[in-house]
Amino acid sequence: MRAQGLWGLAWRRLRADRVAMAALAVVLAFLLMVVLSASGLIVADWEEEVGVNYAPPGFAGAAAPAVAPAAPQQALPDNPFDPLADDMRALRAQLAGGAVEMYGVVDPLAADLAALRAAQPAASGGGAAAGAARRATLPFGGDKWGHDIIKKTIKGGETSIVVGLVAALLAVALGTVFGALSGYCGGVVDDFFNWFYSIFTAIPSVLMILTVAAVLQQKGVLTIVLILGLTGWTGPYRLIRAEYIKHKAREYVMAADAIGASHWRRMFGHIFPNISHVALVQMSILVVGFIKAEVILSFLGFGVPVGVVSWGSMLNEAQNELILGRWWQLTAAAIAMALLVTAFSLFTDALRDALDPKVKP
Amino acid sequence: MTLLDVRNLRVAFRVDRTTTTEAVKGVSFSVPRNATVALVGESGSGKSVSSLAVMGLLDPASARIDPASSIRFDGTELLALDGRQRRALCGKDIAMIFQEPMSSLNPVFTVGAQIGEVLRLHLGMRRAEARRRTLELLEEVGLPDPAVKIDAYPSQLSGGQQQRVMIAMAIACEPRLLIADEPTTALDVTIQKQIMELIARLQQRRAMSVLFITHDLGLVAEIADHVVVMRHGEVREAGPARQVLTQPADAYTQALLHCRPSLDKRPWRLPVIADYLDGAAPPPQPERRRGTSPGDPPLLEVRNLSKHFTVRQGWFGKRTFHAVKDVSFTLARGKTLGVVGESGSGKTTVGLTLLRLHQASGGSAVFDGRDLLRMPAREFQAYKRRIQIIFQNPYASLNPRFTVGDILLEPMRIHRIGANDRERMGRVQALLEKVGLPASAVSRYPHEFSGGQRQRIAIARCLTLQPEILVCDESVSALDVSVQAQVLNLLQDLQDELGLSYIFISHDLSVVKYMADQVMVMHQGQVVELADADELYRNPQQPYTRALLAAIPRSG
Amino acid sequence: MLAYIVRRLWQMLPTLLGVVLLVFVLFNWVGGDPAYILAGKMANAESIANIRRQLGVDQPYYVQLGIFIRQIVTFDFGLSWATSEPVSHIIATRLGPSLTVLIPLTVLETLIGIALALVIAFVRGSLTDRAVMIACTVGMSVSILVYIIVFQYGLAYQLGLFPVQGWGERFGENLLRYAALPILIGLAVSVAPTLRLFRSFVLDEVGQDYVRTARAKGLSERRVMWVHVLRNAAIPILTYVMANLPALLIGAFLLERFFGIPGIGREVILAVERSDFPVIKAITVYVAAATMVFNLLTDLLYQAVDPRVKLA
Amino acid sequence: APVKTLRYILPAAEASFDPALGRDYYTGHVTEAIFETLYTYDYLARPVKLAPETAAALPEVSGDGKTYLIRLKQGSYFTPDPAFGGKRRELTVADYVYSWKRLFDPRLASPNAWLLEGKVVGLDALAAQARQTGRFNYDAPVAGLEIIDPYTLRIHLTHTDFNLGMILAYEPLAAVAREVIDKYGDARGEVAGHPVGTGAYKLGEWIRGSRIVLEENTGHRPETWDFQPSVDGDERIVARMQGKKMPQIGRIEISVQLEDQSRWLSFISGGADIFWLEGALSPKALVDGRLRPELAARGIQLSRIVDPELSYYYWNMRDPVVGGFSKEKVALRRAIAMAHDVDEEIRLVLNGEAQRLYFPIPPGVAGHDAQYQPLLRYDPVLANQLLDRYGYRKGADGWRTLPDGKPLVITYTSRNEANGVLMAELWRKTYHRLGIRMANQRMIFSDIQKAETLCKIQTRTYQWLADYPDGDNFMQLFYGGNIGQNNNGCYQDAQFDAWFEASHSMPPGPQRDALYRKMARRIEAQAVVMPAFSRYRNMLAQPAVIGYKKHPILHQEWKYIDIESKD
Ligand code: HEM
Ligand SMILES: Nc1ncnc2c1ncn2[C@@H]1O[C@H](COP(=O)(O)OP(=O)(O)OP(=O)(O)O)[C@@H](O)[C@H]1O
Ligand SMILES: Nc1ncnc2c1ncn2[C@@H]1O[C@H](COP(=O)(O)OP(=O)(O)OP(=O)(O)O)[C@@H](O)[C@H]1O
Ligand SMILES: [Mg+2]
Ligand SMILES: [Mg+2]
Repeated sequence: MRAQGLWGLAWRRLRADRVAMAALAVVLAFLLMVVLSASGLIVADWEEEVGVNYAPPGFAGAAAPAVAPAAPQQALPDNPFDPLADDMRALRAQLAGGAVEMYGVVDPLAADLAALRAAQPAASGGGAAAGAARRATLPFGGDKWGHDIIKKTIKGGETSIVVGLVAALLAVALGTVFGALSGYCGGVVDDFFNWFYSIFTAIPSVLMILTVAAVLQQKGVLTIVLILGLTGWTGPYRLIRAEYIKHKAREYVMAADAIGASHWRRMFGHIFPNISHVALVQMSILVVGFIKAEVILSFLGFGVPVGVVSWGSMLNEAQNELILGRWWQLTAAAIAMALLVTAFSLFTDALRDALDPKVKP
Repeated sequence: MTLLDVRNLRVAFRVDRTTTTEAVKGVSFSVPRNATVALVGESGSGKSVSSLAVMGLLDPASARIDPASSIRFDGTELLALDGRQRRALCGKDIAMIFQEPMSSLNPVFTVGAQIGEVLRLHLGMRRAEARRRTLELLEEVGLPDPAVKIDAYPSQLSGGQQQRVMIAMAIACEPRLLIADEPTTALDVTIQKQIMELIARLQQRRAMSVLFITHDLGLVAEIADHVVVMRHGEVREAGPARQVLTQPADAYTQALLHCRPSLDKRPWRLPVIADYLDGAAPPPQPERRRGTSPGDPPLLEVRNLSKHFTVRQGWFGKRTFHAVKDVSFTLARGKTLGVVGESGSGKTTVGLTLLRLHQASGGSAVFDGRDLLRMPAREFQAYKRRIQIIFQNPYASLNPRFTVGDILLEPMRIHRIGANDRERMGRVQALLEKVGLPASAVSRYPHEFSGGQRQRIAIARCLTLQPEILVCDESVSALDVSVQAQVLNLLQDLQDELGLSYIFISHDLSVVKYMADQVMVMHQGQVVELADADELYRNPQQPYTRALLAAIPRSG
Repeated sequence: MLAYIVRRLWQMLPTLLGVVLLVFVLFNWVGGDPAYILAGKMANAESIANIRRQLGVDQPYYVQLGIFIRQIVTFDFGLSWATSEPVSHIIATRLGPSLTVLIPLTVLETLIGIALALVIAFVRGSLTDRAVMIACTVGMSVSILVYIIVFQYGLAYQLGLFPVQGWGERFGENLLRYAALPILIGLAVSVAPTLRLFRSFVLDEVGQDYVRTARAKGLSERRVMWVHVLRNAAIPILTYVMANLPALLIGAFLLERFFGIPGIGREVILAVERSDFPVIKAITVYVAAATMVFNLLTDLLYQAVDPRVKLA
Repeated sequence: APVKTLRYILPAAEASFDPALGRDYYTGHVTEAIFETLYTYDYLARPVKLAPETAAALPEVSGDGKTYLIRLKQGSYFTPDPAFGGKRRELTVADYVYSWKRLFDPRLASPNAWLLEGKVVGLDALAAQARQTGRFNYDAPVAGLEIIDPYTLRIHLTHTDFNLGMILAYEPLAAVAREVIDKYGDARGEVAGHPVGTGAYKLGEWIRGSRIVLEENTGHRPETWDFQPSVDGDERIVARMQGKKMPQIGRIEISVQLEDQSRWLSFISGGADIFWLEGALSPKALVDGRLRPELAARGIQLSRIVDPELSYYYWNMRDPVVGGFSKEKVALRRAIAMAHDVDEEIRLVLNGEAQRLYFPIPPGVAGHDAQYQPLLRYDPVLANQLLDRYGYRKGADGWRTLPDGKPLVITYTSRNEANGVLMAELWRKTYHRLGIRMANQRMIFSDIQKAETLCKIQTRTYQWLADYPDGDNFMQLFYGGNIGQNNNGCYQDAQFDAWFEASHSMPPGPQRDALYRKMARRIEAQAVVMPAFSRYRNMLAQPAVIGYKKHPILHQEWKYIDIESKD
């Protein structure tokens, strides 16, 4: 007969909880998506501009003009209000004419360009590179550039989930270790961490973000993770510290001392399982909070670098689109986020219950 | 005229989604009006669970009462009542004293507030009135200095004091049925006597019925009108007290009565149930000799040990309370020092201070030539294997998120006893068997056990280390005589085999008499008498000791 | 106790000093050079040097630090670099609107969180529990940005239930008319995380034996929960609530921006954007002081609610 | 009659109400209403035309463009203030002289000193002395600012300048009263929050950062609406406004609203009377530059102009990768310019709300050439070939390297806000079209300014809004002498600088225009910058607003318009 640990038991109980398992399945599906998209197996081509700008979703059945915007010069219709409309027309006529008046200025590259132009097949002058025809509608619509929203959402999930999970892990880990040390040891250690905590919470987060961003120099997903992780530990810290203060006076901790358990063991072997629910709930709140904080970071311009997409940056883009009635990007990102966050939260709640031996399945 | 009638009560606990285990298997008994019924039986036999079922306090999520069961109180079917109706009864008409007072009190309210709450709720008293009545109650249960203790928090009271608070709370409304689940385990005999008298008075005044759960057969003989004997979730025998105690019909009851330690005899090993259940009475045992001689090698020399607590008064005031004053004694290798004394006299504090779980205020404790109280913490770490304590409140000392297996394995892991977990597990299994717990216990959590079972888990945890000195703080108080005998035998065997020394704190003077070579009597933080056991029992010097010995209940 | 408080107050000095140093270093390192903004779009080296001289940022660091410390001691942070408005005036006038939104928000959030946590902890595992938790989780999974945009459009503009934005001069008007929708939005995002945390705290307590005792006394479930359980769960709840209080002083800039609330949240962002160091300094120091005071208060409260806690 | 009230929205918080410190466009709305300059612009004339404000007439300029004679109208008063003993006080030319000197006060550190720097005889010497001592001696006379009598001023310039009139119409040169400045603190004191001017409005109730109320200055010198129509549609305005007293609107309520959505909902629900429809919102109200029919049906009015603004891309000429005049560097920049689809930028980033611009001087500004033909057109194929030809070879990974084989990465800098991200995304597409790697550096505004001033930014999109509607205000962006000021590309070319200096001695006209064309062609051939577009400005007004027409230079037109009182 093997003593079954807390975690083993928790797992057995989780398996019996249908909601938890469904939630877990959703979370795993998202994680799988992250792995697949990170390894380039899916949606590697999300950046292709497959649809027209703001292609409406196919199911909405909007009959957008099927033509791709042709050479831009022609695409822009004459603006009847334009005070310079006549000038513009004249200008275009001249353009078609060919040679340009140089006003006596020498073009250093004139010869090269002439040679290149001469070598060019006649057709490829002007606009060129129209690319493949773009679709008028996309299954879930397109964004400003005509990217497929589904692919973009999946790709964005990769960033957001990694940011949320890793940053929350970092924040909770820091918060737990600091809180444990602070609450358990008390005295000078507590003073020190409180000092640290006060300083950290006092500095406006924007300044903090600037700092972290400046210290790390390069901007990227890692920076966001660090920004959130390094600024997010304070919440878990206070809570965990309080729990440790409460528990260290309990008799079972005294008993552990009596059998010779080291401080470390008492802190993490004995007390931690009893307060793990706090860390767990914090973890789930922070994951959610961070996925959302990334929205705010994007709003403030500290978001993901250009060429990377995240739910945060999508929501942020969608902010302005929504007033213009282009709801699909916002909806896609919000639904994906809500789905993951809900599943994740339900799962951690169930895990919390499963970890409590007093609760029967 | 029955007040409470329990018929065919079956309670099952869920193990997981599909399996359940039955803890109470069709128990029937009744409590007449104005009578005391004693519920005795083996530890873990379902006594507490049955009484919780009466109170309606089993957690519906984990415990299931069979629908065919019936519990009638004064003609009303309790199991059919809804929450509100039941609450109207609870606390007022039916009250219960819980087995483990220490975790049953709300840690963040003063005891006064907790008792006053019942008075105000059920008797509609005003705040001031309730406080006055609370003071009276505390006085009645013999709490020293009630005017101060009324504003104390549970954690500032000794085990016995907490138990008396529990009692005061239960009798506050003078219920018609009082369920007392081992109400005196943590009380010394003098106080116990006082409490029993108090209950008797109430019984007379209010025609109260009492369902008294206990292991103390001597006590049963003194107070009970009827006795119900339980084992393994079933009633083995029931009947008038005199009849059951003198002419037991059931083999188990007979065995139980035989296992009682007596003040007069000190057999080499205590008899256990198994000895009797086989039918044949065990062979007579040689007498064991106890006592110390000046030549015994001293293992621990305690000199002038003191401990005082600073207690908060209001927001800014504080007061120093001397819990232990100048306690000195010597413990020899392979010997047992019994510590007896009034509840709150500082026994537990001495134990905790020796282990440095409380910081001593003064004195020394020389162990192996080194002063335990003053050595650096790092050095003391090594001594933790050699000196151990079994806490008075076993439940609180068990980590609620550790399985019993983890609890027992951990000390061995810490001190690297045994080559690997498999080997350690072997030892765990062996120990569990010796303390009378099933092997399946390893994967269960502390809250799934009965009070006595938890106590045995705590004992087993200390024994994994085989310390040289073991402080046992009321360690067998929650055990029925048979299991108690089994555990005492185990301790004795270890002492015989390995020469362990015990500091044995108990209020059960017969047990102390059996176990101790030397007895130390404490009163208000001080040692009032310290002598060889036989000497002390034969010829007590101090009036306090004499009073103590006189209060021991004697059956038949 | 008094000694403890004195000791804690005394300990605030090094903390404050740490904050001062950190802010100072941070600002000088990454805070941007205000001179380049103040110099306008035709800045030349000379005018930039002049501005730096006027702002005093050309002084040696120890002199600037000394000035900073003198400012703290005298509670006078001078004028904003960007707008020449006295910093004390900025803080005094912007704090009110922020608090008008945030205090009711925090109070409601805490009360709702506690009440719901107690209720659903009581019916743990039931359908109600699940339903409330799922509803909360879904609610909380939506970003505040989305709430703002949708609620402002739907509730304020389409249905006209609230003003689209704005701020008045009378407190009552602000609270009941202009702050209502921001508070509602704040609740939509904050109740769920609070509730989940509180539920966890409460669940931790309902399994304890003293709850059984309370029930045995015949107390109503409500009393068991609101008095016995709540008092025990109070430590973490207090911690959570108190730890969030200093944040009130920094405001909620998204709400302030969208609803035209002249609060301090916008001011902070603006100050960082404009490298307005006097404002940053002042706010940081105030928030640091508030954080420390709230921490001390929290620890004192611990002691008030839980006798086992010993403050040394 | 009840006071007529106009509700207006500012999209950013106001800053200092001291005109000398004015540096942002939004605060300018308010200072322009409270303080007065000598000159202003005619409300209706297009292209814009200078008009006297407190001056009696346009300045009399000497033939060499070095002496300006200015006469003041009589009867302009500063609003009553404790600084004048609670009474009003008449405006004289000495107030202007004081206000202009103030720009050079080192303690004030005004960002607007450049407007007069190096221009007025004797003023720079006094400024230099002030820099030495740290105190500006306001009492010392300046030879170039000759006060003939309280209503007459003669200005002597150090060199020819035909643009001074426009500069004098610029907000920072408005008159403030010395008593007020002296009373409300030192140079950087609370005077910024205590504006006392001679304008048509004075500051009323004020909640900083949220709400500014302006009330009519009843002591303002009487003015009558009298403007001539200049384009179609003006007749209606003239018909409704001609002969009315100015201002008609007695109270302006300005609310600060930072978010697009809030502003739009405010306006459309009737919470504002005039509203600036910025690019992001324009599709909400406009289709193809025209008001949506449903809005038009509600009577909402649109006034649409091209801002006198130049958006352009620059490359840092001192940068080792993109800068320099060697052929391969020019080729690199030209290739990039040819690969950038400005039309796409206008369509996507600006929602179509901009006009493509090839010439570095925007329409509506003296010197603009609408006929100018660009040398560089969008042609990514050619751009790639050009790079191939100059040795920027594509490696196996598809990315180009420098001719010497070193990796080629170009850093595009933008502000850390939504638009900065969008532009970076667009430029990333451009560079990828060429097989060039692009990094995006996002910084806060002050950091960008600093880096720019120090010539440390590789490439960026920059916007310049006219201070005064003259080509000179734009051409100076590329003048070598302005490196470290606002020649952000740090372009220094002897030929260009010589032309620029020569242009100063020419009054606006065909001769100067010809020179501007050469200058434009030169920077284009060298691919130093690439002019991109000028944005449209769309102003929406509620039906009740009468006579509204957006002016390209004035911040607001409150005193020229009327509103039907609602009751
Ligand atoms: C450090 C850990 C952080 C956590 C746990 C966290 C969590 C949250 C949560 C739960 C919200 C609720 C609103 C929502 O649905 O988005 C929120 C809002 C917000 N967060 Fe964070 N966030 C964190 C960091 C940051 C940082 C670094 C910033 C940077 C400025 C930030 C700025 C904001 C803002 C501006 C709001 C909206 C407040 C309002 O206007 O009501 N947060 N955050
Ligand atoms: N932490 C504490 N703070 C204040 N007083 C305490 C504390 N612990 C114990 N005391 C007091 O010290 C005295 C001795 O307590 P102790 O627990 O040692 O008694 P005990 O002899 O073990 O009694 P019992 O037999 O009832 O367990 C009691 O009066 C108790 O109120
Ligand atoms: N929550 C629970 N889950 C599972 N089993 C339980 C639970 N509570 C009690 N039991 C089991 O029910 C049985 C009866 O327990 P109970 O507490 O009634 O014993 P008891 O007769 O009071 O013993 P003791 O004298 O030791 O207190 C024990 O075997 C115990 O292991
Ligand atoms: Mg029991
Ligand atoms: Mg004790």
